[in-house]
Amino acid sequence: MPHSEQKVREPLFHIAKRDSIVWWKAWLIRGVVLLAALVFAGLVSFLLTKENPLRIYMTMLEGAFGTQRRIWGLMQNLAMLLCVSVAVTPAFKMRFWNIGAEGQVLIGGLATAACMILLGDKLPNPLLLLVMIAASVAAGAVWGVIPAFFRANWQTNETLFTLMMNYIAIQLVSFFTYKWSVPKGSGQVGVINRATHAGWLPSLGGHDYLINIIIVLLITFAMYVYLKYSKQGYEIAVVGESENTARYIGIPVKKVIIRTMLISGAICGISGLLMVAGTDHTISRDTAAGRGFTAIMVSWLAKFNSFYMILTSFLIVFLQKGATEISTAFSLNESFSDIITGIIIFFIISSEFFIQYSVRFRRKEAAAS
Amino acid sequence: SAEVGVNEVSKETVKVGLICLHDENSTYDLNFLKGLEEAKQSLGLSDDQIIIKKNVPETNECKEAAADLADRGCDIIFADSFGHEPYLLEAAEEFPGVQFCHATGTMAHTEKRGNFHDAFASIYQGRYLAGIAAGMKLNEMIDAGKIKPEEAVMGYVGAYTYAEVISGYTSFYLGAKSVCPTTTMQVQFTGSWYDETAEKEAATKLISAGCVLISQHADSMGAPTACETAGVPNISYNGSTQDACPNTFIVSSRINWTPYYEYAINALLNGGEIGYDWTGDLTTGSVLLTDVNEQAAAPGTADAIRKASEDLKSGAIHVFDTANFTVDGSTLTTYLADVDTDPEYKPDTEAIKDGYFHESEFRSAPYFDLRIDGITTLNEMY
Amino acid sequence: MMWAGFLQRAIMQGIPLLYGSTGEIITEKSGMLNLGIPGIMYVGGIGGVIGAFLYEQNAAVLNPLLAVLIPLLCSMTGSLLMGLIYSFLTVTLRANQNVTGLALTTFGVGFGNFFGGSLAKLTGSDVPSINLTATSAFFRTSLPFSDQLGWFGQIFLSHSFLAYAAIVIALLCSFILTKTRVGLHLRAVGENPATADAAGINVGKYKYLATCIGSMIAGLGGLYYVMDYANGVWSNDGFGDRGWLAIALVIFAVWRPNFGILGSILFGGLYIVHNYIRDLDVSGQELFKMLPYVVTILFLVIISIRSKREAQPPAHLGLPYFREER
Amino acid sequence: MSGQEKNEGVPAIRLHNISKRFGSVIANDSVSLSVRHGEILSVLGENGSGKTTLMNMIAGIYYPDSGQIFVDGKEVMIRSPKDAFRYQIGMIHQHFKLVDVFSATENIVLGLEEEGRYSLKRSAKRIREISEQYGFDLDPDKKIYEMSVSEKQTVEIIKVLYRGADILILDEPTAVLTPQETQKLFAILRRMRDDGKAIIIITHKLHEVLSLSDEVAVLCKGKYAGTVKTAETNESALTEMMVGKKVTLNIERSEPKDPQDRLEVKGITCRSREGVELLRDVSFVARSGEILGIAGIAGSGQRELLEAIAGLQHVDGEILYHNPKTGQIDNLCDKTPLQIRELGVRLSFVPEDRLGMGLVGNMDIVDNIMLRSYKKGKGIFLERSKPKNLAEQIIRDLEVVTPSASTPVRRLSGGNVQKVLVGREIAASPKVLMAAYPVRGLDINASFTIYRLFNQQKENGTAVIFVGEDLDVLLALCDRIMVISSGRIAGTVDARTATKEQIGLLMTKNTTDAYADVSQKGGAADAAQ
Ligand SMILES: Nc1ncnc2c1ncn2[C@@H]1O[C@H](COP(=O)(O)OP(=O)(O)OP(=O)(O)O)[C@@H](O)[C@H]1O
Ligand SMILES: Nc1ncnc2c1ncn2[C@@H]1O[C@H](COP(=O)(O)OP(=O)(O)OP(=O)(O)O)[C@@H](O)[C@H]1O
Ligand SMILES: [Mg+2]
Ligand SMILES: [Mg+2]
Repeated sequence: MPHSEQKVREPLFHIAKRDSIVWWKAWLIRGVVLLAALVFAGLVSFLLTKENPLRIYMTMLEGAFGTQRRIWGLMQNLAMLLCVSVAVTPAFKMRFWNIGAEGQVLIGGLATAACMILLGDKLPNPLLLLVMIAASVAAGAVWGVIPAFFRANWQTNETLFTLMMNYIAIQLVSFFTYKWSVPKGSGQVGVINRATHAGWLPSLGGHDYLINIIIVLLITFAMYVYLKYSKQGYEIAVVGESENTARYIGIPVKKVIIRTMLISGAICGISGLLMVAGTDHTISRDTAAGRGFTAIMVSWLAKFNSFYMILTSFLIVFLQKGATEISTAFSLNESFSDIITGIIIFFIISSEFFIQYSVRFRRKEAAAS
Repeated sequence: SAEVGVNEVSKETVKVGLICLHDENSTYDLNFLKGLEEAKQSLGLSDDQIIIKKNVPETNECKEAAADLADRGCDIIFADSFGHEPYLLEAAEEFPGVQFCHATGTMAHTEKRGNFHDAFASIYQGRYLAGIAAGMKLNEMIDAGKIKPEEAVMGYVGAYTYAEVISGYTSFYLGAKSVCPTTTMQVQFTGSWYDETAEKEAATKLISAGCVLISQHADSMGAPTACETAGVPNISYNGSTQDACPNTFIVSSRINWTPYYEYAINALLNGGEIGYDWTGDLTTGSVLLTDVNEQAAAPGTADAIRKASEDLKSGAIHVFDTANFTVDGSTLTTYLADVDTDPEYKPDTEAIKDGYFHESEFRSAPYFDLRIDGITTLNEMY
Repeated sequence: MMWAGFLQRAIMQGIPLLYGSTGEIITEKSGMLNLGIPGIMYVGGIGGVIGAFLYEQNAAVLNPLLAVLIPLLCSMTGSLLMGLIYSFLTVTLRANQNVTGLALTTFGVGFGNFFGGSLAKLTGSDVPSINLTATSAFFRTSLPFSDQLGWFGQIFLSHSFLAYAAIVIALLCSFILTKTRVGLHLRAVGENPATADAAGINVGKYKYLATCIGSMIAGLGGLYYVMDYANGVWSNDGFGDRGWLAIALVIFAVWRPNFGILGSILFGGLYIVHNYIRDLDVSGQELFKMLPYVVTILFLVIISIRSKREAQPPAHLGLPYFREER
Repeated sequence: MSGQEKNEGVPAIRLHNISKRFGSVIANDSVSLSVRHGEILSVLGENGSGKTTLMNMIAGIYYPDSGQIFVDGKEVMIRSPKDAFRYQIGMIHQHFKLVDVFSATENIVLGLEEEGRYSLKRSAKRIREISEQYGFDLDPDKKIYEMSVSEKQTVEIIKVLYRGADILILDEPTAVLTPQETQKLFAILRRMRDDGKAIIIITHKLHEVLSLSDEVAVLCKGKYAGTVKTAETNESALTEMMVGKKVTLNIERSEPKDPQDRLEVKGITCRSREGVELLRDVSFVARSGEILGIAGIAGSGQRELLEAIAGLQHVDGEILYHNPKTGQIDNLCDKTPLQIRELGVRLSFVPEDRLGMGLVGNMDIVDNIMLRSYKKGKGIFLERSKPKNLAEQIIRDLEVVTPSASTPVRRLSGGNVQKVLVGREIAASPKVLMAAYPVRGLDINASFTIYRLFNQQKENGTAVIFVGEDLDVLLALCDRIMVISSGRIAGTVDARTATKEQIGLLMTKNTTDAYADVSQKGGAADAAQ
């Protein structure tokens, strides 16, 4: 064959989709990537702090597990993040990109706080608790249903709608924290019903957070079953995959969208309840603490599987707790933890690529001519 | 309210904890961090005797942080934010053997818990002195014919509408008025201790509404930089902003927390009691003014401040002298202030005696919340 | 002249939003929903700060050209790197765009605050901020006569070159999108990448370029904020939530950078209007701060109900593309 | 390359031992074939035999795992469509590759890097010239979403011509065209061949293969089965090559047994959102034990009609279902699919759009089978064992080619996808079975499987409504044929006596005024999906 003046080279590598991969290989890949992430994050930490990376990781472990109290604290934080993550999951499964969990949680918390403040001395405690639950569920649900309603009827882009709803919730909470502030004008609500504990979730067996943790575990389990084994869960999957097919088969699409966001929002509302009545006993615009956004990553990283979410939210909470400890121990700027969290998430996100695709490198020069 | 195990702590073993709302990037918290660093050096403590938790929000996290510090063996724990108080109280209940010292709070003198203490400084004195610098600047402008006497309007950017801020801007105004009698003031609240945009926009708006000098009680650089842009003199807070605002910065007041750290830690080490409520002032060195920026200030400002400062210390003058202000046109002879915190804000203590309002005497945190004549608040309706 | 002052402030508030939204529009036109914009704008800001800081520290006398160029280049490099991270993850590794964007925002805001805090520590100043007043002065040079022409000068001439650049860039982007071959290809990639691919357009390249250029434009918003709006004073978290507002503005501008110009002024105005309302108490102020978001939602609802094709998001927005997927 | 001298002996394109796998599926296994300038090559093969994959590798969409491609005798490396354009290869894909919100011109110049300033006006002018030269009728400024299917295809063809492609590949271009449109297309293709272009066309319609091409290459289960000269072959020989065994290709039609009125449509009218009439006063009866064919130009209202019956379209009028069990008559008009099912109406529907409507591409076969029946059973939980058995039964009975029952349907080839869909719809033992273009894109073997299934249903007493495009098939399979034109019934004929010409005449009966309008709106609805 004559030499062509400009020989076209075969590309260096070529990407192809994998058929499927055995589960242990997938986890092996994830493990390796996570390890790489830790090494890389350690390297970055070293460059920025000149501390021994191993010491940094030891400090993180210490910060997360050092004492029984810290373990409880970790579990509490994990439970809260998990709760929000589970809450956003049915919507995601339906391909409804609800990034408004932050607002739904806040508004649930606001409703809870409102009950505690306004009814704290008017209702007996059990009744008050019931009213609080109803109010937080309703508030979260309403916040979820509004964008769902428009999406169901007019295909209004829900990503942007729910994002905006967050800020509306934040400003509403701000508004009410001024109205209720103690002392007046301070913009802070302070501890609600500090003397009477009216509306506080009870502590079980002397552990303040146990009840939160139990409730969240129940919700997680229920969500797993709901999505995997219930008819409604199946409907959610069908609507998520193809609204046309759903309509064709007789699934009331609008109803499913609205119902699912109602559930999603309601659980977010419950998260708000747990944060306000079970943990903080106050409300502020920071009550949700960014969990609404973090939960999206948690849920997605877990591939919308509620049980995997325990793992992924653990990872995130561990990173946050650990990084806080680093900044205390090495007197570092706290934002450092965001950098590390970001880096590790980047790595984990990319691990999915290696699970779903295989990269083939250029074959040896074929025995062409 | 168990007894404190005072005897076990010694200078070598004492452990000090500090809980900060933010970190060194907030002026407010930086003040506490710097104060503790100085106290550490003056007391001769080592680094590992101090544990600092930063970015602790005013939620249950605060109690967790306090408990974690106690777990780690802290004997005395400071917290720097008003909203930390209820959570710190809970921690005090759980750890009777640990001393909890809370800055800016109001509950210690009514809770009367042996290991829970409040502290504040009479920063209103500092603001009064800064106000004198402002008044002199106004006089300079009037004399130079830049403004008419009745145009000596000052603007003030306040964070919140409660006593700490009201006390602060009123004393600032009174300081200015003591040298420039025609001055008036407009106050715009932002609703946040730290919101650069809100503070900047508030200051800019005040300037465009005719204010010729600006001061602020909020923590960001929003107001000072707005002044620098517009070329309007600024009285700052928390520290010198001369670097960023060389042409407009005049002077700044701030609280120095070192004396309180020293007082409380020494009391613990020497087996003494820590008072429920401690108020620092000019004499304890808790209220400071930065150097005057001669480039922007009126001539003689530093001297005038020094003189007034001596008078305040000696009691020759009082900031809230009822002779110097009126409320709704009349001079006050009596005022019941809300000193003991209660949900209804019931006034409970007569604050006017001997012809002046006794600020920060019945408790450390300010309780002067009178709206005096000459000051207009723009975004608060009564 | 209160209203002239208000308008001038509205424009100043609007410029960072305009940069952010122009950058995001370019990005979204290629089908990439980059929710990392808020983080990128932080990095753009801190990049400029780092550049200016190093230059101010090391130069005896500031050369006006360098004092502007160095921060500008550093800012653009920073946001370019952020754009590269995002496009590498989403285009090359086909990661979910929403998740990547959110993580990028976490990372970027953390990065900005971390370096902001560290530099502030280095300066050892009384208040924790980095003062680049000298550099800022070069950035803020406004047009001649702006202070002699009354309200006209105040509203239209009192701005700095970065403000006018924002408008020029927005107009240029509009032109490119609608009137050039590159724009046609870019829009095709966002509407239907498989089609674009089959037509011989390098989809990956366009996505990379759009994301990276978009990021650099958005990053300039951060730079404008520190150097112009904040007088060269970096304070942590000072930029606030403007990044999200910029994303909202994209919708409001129905994916047209030239509409974004007026939209940004409107949003800028809504952002600060509560200051200018008489007798508003502090809590009412909080309700007013909702306005930009409420307006965006209303607008979103209106365009979706009218369902005009030209006002819809790019059809393939937020979806991954893999040629061999079917 | 037009300036370059063409070497007569050297094929325009030659594939040598091309292989391509997708995961565990071997789509192409050492395929070699070639086509010369001035020649039309048909590529024939069963569904899933790898035709599209092979062509996609020439067009740069896929990249081969191994093998070589030669253009004009030189080995080339086609890594992307761009490379393909460089070698003047143009492909018209099975699924149109057009940007909906762009105009025809914008779509046509997309990806081109022409000399000089970017000017849509100038390009539109050239498009008009090309249209004139080949006899197309196209408004360059029209948006794709406003176009009918054939208009879209015209855009695709002009796109290739505009680029001056020398080698043209068409993947099932006639699947969505009317016979008239097909004839027009073929005329154009012949003209292009005479211009010296090399053309490869994929089609499942053997008569088209025979009438158009010079040579036929056959793929069988991913392997190359050989090339024959068209002049030297016939339908049954080709089928045998393709399937690998002898198959009988005639449809047995039985007499309807005891036909009873099952579905009675009375005067239904349907309007689009813009208010255009898509169906006007349509009335007919479908009887049990009978296949009612519906013929008509694509977009004449067939889809709306079936969807109205299935409860997916709002219409005015009456749709009466005669329930054989209860003897009751229910009006289905404006009921949702769910309400229809709750009335006890056993209605099955094979929609035109398989993966977009009938099935969920990302779900596996079992979950897709479950779509019809997931509501069955008490309680809130799903019952998965029955659908699983059913899925396995369908795979077995209909010879669905799939790795397993848990393979996502999206991975199956078009024919196999259709088998899953039809299998599911029939498994519901319907009283009324409606099917829109059920064999579109299916190979001949699979098509006959489907016909046989419909005949079985008919014999079981089901009322079958069959919307088809191939008049020969309609005439052979149906009992009666109703012709729809511009949303109106143009007439109903007895399939045993009617002729193609008769039906063809009816099909264009009302087109003078309303046709353009209807097809346009139908196109718009398509695009909106
Ligand atoms: N993405 C994919 N993953 C796995 N297998 C695939 C994929 N796409 C196609 N196949 C398999 O390749 C074979 C051919 O599929 P393809 O759709 O190309 O066939 P086709 O000849 O175009 O058939 P049809 O005429 O039905 O469209 C099928 O068996 C199908 O299952
Ligand atoms: N993108 C893809 N990913 C995975 N598998 C694929 C892909 N494309 C095709 N296949 C598989 O490759 C095989 C060949 O598919 P191809 O589409 O080439 O068939 P075909 O001959 O065109 O069929 P049809 O007549 O149905 O169009 C099928 O098994 C198909 O499922
Ligand atoms: Mg095919
Ligand atoms: Mg096919």
